[in-house]
Amino acid sequence: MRNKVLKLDEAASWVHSGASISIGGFTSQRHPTALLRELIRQRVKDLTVYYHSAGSDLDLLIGAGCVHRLEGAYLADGVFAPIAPNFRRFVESSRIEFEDYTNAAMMARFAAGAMGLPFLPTRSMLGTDMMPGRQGSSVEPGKTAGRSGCKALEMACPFSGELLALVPAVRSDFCLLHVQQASANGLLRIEGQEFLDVQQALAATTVIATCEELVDEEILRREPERNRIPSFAVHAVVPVPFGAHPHGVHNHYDYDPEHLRRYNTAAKSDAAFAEYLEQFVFGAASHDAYLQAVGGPERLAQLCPCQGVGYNPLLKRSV
Amino acid sequence: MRNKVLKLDEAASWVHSGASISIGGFTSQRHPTALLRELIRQRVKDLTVYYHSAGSDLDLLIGAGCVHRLEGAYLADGVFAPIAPNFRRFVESSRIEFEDYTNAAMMARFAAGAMGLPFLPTRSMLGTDMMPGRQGSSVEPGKTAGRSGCKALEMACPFSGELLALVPAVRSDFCLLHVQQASANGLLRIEGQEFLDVQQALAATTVIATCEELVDEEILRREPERNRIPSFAVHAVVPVPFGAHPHGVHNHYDYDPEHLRRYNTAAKSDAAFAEYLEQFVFGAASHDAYLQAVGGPERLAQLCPCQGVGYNPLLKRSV
Amino acid sequence: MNKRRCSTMEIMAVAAAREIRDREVVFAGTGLPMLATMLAQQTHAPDCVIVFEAGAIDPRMLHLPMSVGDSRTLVGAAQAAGLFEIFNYVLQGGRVDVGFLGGAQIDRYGNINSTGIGPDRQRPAVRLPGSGGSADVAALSRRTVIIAHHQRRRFPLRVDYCTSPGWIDGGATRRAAGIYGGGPAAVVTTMGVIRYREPTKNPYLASYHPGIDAQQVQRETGFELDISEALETQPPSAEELDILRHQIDPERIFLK
Amino acid sequence: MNKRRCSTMEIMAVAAAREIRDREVVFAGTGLPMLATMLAQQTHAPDCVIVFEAGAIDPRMLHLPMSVGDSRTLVGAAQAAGLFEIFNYVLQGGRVDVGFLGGAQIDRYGNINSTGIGPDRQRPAVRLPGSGGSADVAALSRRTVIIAHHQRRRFPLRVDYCTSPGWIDGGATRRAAGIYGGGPAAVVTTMGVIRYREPTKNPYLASYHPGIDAQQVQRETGFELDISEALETQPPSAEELDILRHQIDPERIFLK
Repeated sequence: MRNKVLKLDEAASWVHSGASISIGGFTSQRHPTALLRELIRQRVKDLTVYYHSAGSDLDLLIGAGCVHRLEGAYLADGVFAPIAPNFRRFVESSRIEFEDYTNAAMMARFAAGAMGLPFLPTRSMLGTDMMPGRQGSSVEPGKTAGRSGCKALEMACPFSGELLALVPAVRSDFCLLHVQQASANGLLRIEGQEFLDVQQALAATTVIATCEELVDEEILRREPERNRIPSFAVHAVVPVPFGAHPHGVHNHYDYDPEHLRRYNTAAKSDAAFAEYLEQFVFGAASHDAYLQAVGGPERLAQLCPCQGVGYNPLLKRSV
Repeated sequence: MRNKVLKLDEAASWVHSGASISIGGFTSQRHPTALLRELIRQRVKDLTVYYHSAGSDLDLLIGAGCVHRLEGAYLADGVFAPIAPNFRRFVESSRIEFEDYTNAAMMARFAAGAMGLPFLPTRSMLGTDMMPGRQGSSVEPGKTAGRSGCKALEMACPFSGELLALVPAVRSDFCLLHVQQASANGLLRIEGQEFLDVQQALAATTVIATCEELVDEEILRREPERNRIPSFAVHAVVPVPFGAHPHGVHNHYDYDPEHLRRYNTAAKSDAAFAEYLEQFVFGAASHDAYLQAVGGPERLAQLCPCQGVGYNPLLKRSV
Repeated sequence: MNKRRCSTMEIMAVAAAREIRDREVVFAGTGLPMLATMLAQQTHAPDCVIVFEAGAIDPRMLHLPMSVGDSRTLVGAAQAAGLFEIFNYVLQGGRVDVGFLGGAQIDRYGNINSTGIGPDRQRPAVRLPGSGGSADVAALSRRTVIIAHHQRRRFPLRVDYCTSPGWIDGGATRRAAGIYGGGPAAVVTTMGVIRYREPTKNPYLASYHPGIDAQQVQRETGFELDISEALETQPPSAEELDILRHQIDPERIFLK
Repeated sequence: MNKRRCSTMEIMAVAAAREIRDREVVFAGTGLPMLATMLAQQTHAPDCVIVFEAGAIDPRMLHLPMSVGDSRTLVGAAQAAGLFEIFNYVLQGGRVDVGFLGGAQIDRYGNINSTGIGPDRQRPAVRLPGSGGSADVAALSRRTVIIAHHQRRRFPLRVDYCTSPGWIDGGATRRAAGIYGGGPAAVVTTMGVIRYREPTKNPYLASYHPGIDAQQVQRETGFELDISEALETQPPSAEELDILRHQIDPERIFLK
């Protein structure tokens, strides 16, 4: 078996400016946030990001000026931010390209990429202003997303005659994931919801997985039903405890409501966000320094779950 | 929660003559064979069967005269039968309709049905004589499989220009499965390979699951990552220990090489197979009687696995 | 029950819960739909099943999730799957009976905008979060229930951007767009409950909440609403309020 | 090594094993391909990964499976998945380096028939099992290795039914049929090893097994085979035979 373990800065250095990426996780859960902060420190620019339901993971990259183009479905952070603040500001001031799909359409696009198909059909998208050529569409057919330059197409099913939307596959240069456990050889174990991590990983040329724990592969092989991403599809493994903070990791730690509120407040203006970046990304030049900056072991202990429920039932969440 | 537990004969009586079905499992593993024997006892006829890689489960139904039409990819039983004998005889004597696909194409057809789509594209099938209109095809477009009457179509991808085959969804009236564990409410747990059971179940209007063990649903809910078929898609649960014999069930019992050899020898002629049916299906009028007929507790004990490997390493398999 | 003792959010949660029938499969998003579904499970619909797009199926939640990806959606769950399974096998597979939706704008035919406000699609006056699963739920559930803050600017004649199709332009236009199932059954707002007539799909006010009258609802609505048959919304029972306040949202995460 | 001490099956298993390189992903079916892959893992390709279409990925098998669905494919496996994952994510996703194939007829361009013998497709003289995953592996692996019993009737100029596409009609016809990857790299038979020339894809005899000569191979082949450069197949080493006989198939399930 191969040893694919890298340090955080080494793994981040693989991601070049201009690359296309997708990021694992969902809204406030299981994002590879430590890796994203390292991308920002390394001044990666001009990323194209494919996403479904992103949160302050992607919003952080946007606010740090790393992103040139977005194709996805949802950017918000639940109760903490009904609209992701940097996303909103960058769109409203025309500082970023974007193309809107639905979650099911992005799921189909990633799944098509994972399945080696150039497109998948979906019953969604029809009748919405996301379809090209619609009165409300931001783009015309042949002008945008997909390798072919086409966002989506309508087709009558040749078998049934029913209308369907076809959406083009996503193939990204990188997929950045955070999982609970990984072996040095790249076998990954996700606990709780998978979100779309399996399909996102398999739709990428290169997969970088950060993990809470590096474990002996023999342990993961005892329950082969629970491993969903083949190790031959994973290229780098980076052990980063608390690597998703301020987002939660099922069975490891809860999201951090205090920090998410702080983030979403700061992200409402360029000036405040520059201060946030200075304090938590550039000023905290390593993951350890970041963890200190957000409250250190004392705060992290408050996020730790009760055995049996995967989160901390006593966590103070309301203001 | 609802109680969906039925007796074997009650569940079998749901399957009417003329129905379309699919059968869970793969070659010599995890077929609902006890349920199939009960269908034969109840004289179900004219079934259309959708399958991928079937073994002596489907061959048994064919030999018993239950099947009118087949659409699938492979009918054999590994080392025990390089060609399923009843299938071979029935086809060679024109006693059954059939249409050939590949495993990937049948997978795509079941997946399309499960996903609520009328078709899926595949990169397989192209260049083979399974494509309608090919020199070697048994059928012309517009003459056969699928609700639309079309077996498969070639299409140039509207995004990439690449050629693809489109295959129509399978929606079967019934899916008959055998799993390791089920709750009364219809939550199923498969151990080991899933084969295509999840997609076959979700592509059916009615799902009947036989199981080795009926367990408290709370036990299954402790590992929600390992449950792949929602209980709302499952309609009947039938506890049938050794319900897959002579096929194997991972972690429960091995396939029975002696009986599989006996089966495949008998299935080579109508006369011998009639005797087989008399002895093991009609003459053994219940599952308990069948288990006695194949050797009773003494033989079954020889099939039981070693903890840790899921099969019996000491089983005598070669002749 | 003294009407003044319950909040608008509580009235809405109860009204939304009543849209759910027992044994139904419910696709619930963050916030009020979660409250409503959990309330339905603890009252008249004990065997309704919740699914969350992030992957949880049929949980028995002990604490209110702050988003659909929250670990709290997994307690006692029958399945922990992912978006692939939920969108393909559950939603597009036709298993969802009722889907909950929200949005910044809801128009005359129940079309929803959660993408952007203003005429310029590439430079909206307000950029909203985007569809997420909303357009998918709108197209693929057997029926939908929309939750909305009732203000005239949020109820325009026509949405600026159709994120999630409702009855499109009324009549058979939804079907003509290629959408086979569903459509909005009710819009539960801060002021009342709107439903749609057959076969025109024209909206009517089915009920107004206690303390509000039908004319007030019309004034806060940017399109014509038939108010001729509107009745007062049946107020929450003491039991419903007790469950909402003390069992479902004691942290006051969504209930204000 | 005394050549007479090893069987044809053993020579074939060793020749097939040598087609696998280290770290490759191998799609293996029942029988000789399993022996070959397990042998490769225990000799020159310790990090090659086996996948089985029924769902097992990267096992460390202790006992030889009798079919690809066998529980024995799961010992020490990295994943227990299913056909959906294997065919979509692994095979069609382009992850398979080498796929093994067999069949009743192999023609000049490595097209395989495992469906039916005879001119009448609806009433074949011999009905075979069908494609299974064979056509899929033939189309979607980076390259394939075909295992075959070398008899003239099994090596016709043209297969009666093209189940699994090889080089179709030679030249660029495979690509023209819409098949982007792969194609047969070798046919390991009971008599020798056939390969294909670029760019015509015409077959040539690369080697004949010990005890057989090139003319014999041509006589048992129903199409013209360039035998001008054929050498003797390198015989199994003592170590290879020992591993095959004592570790991989001590039950003599496939080795005859």
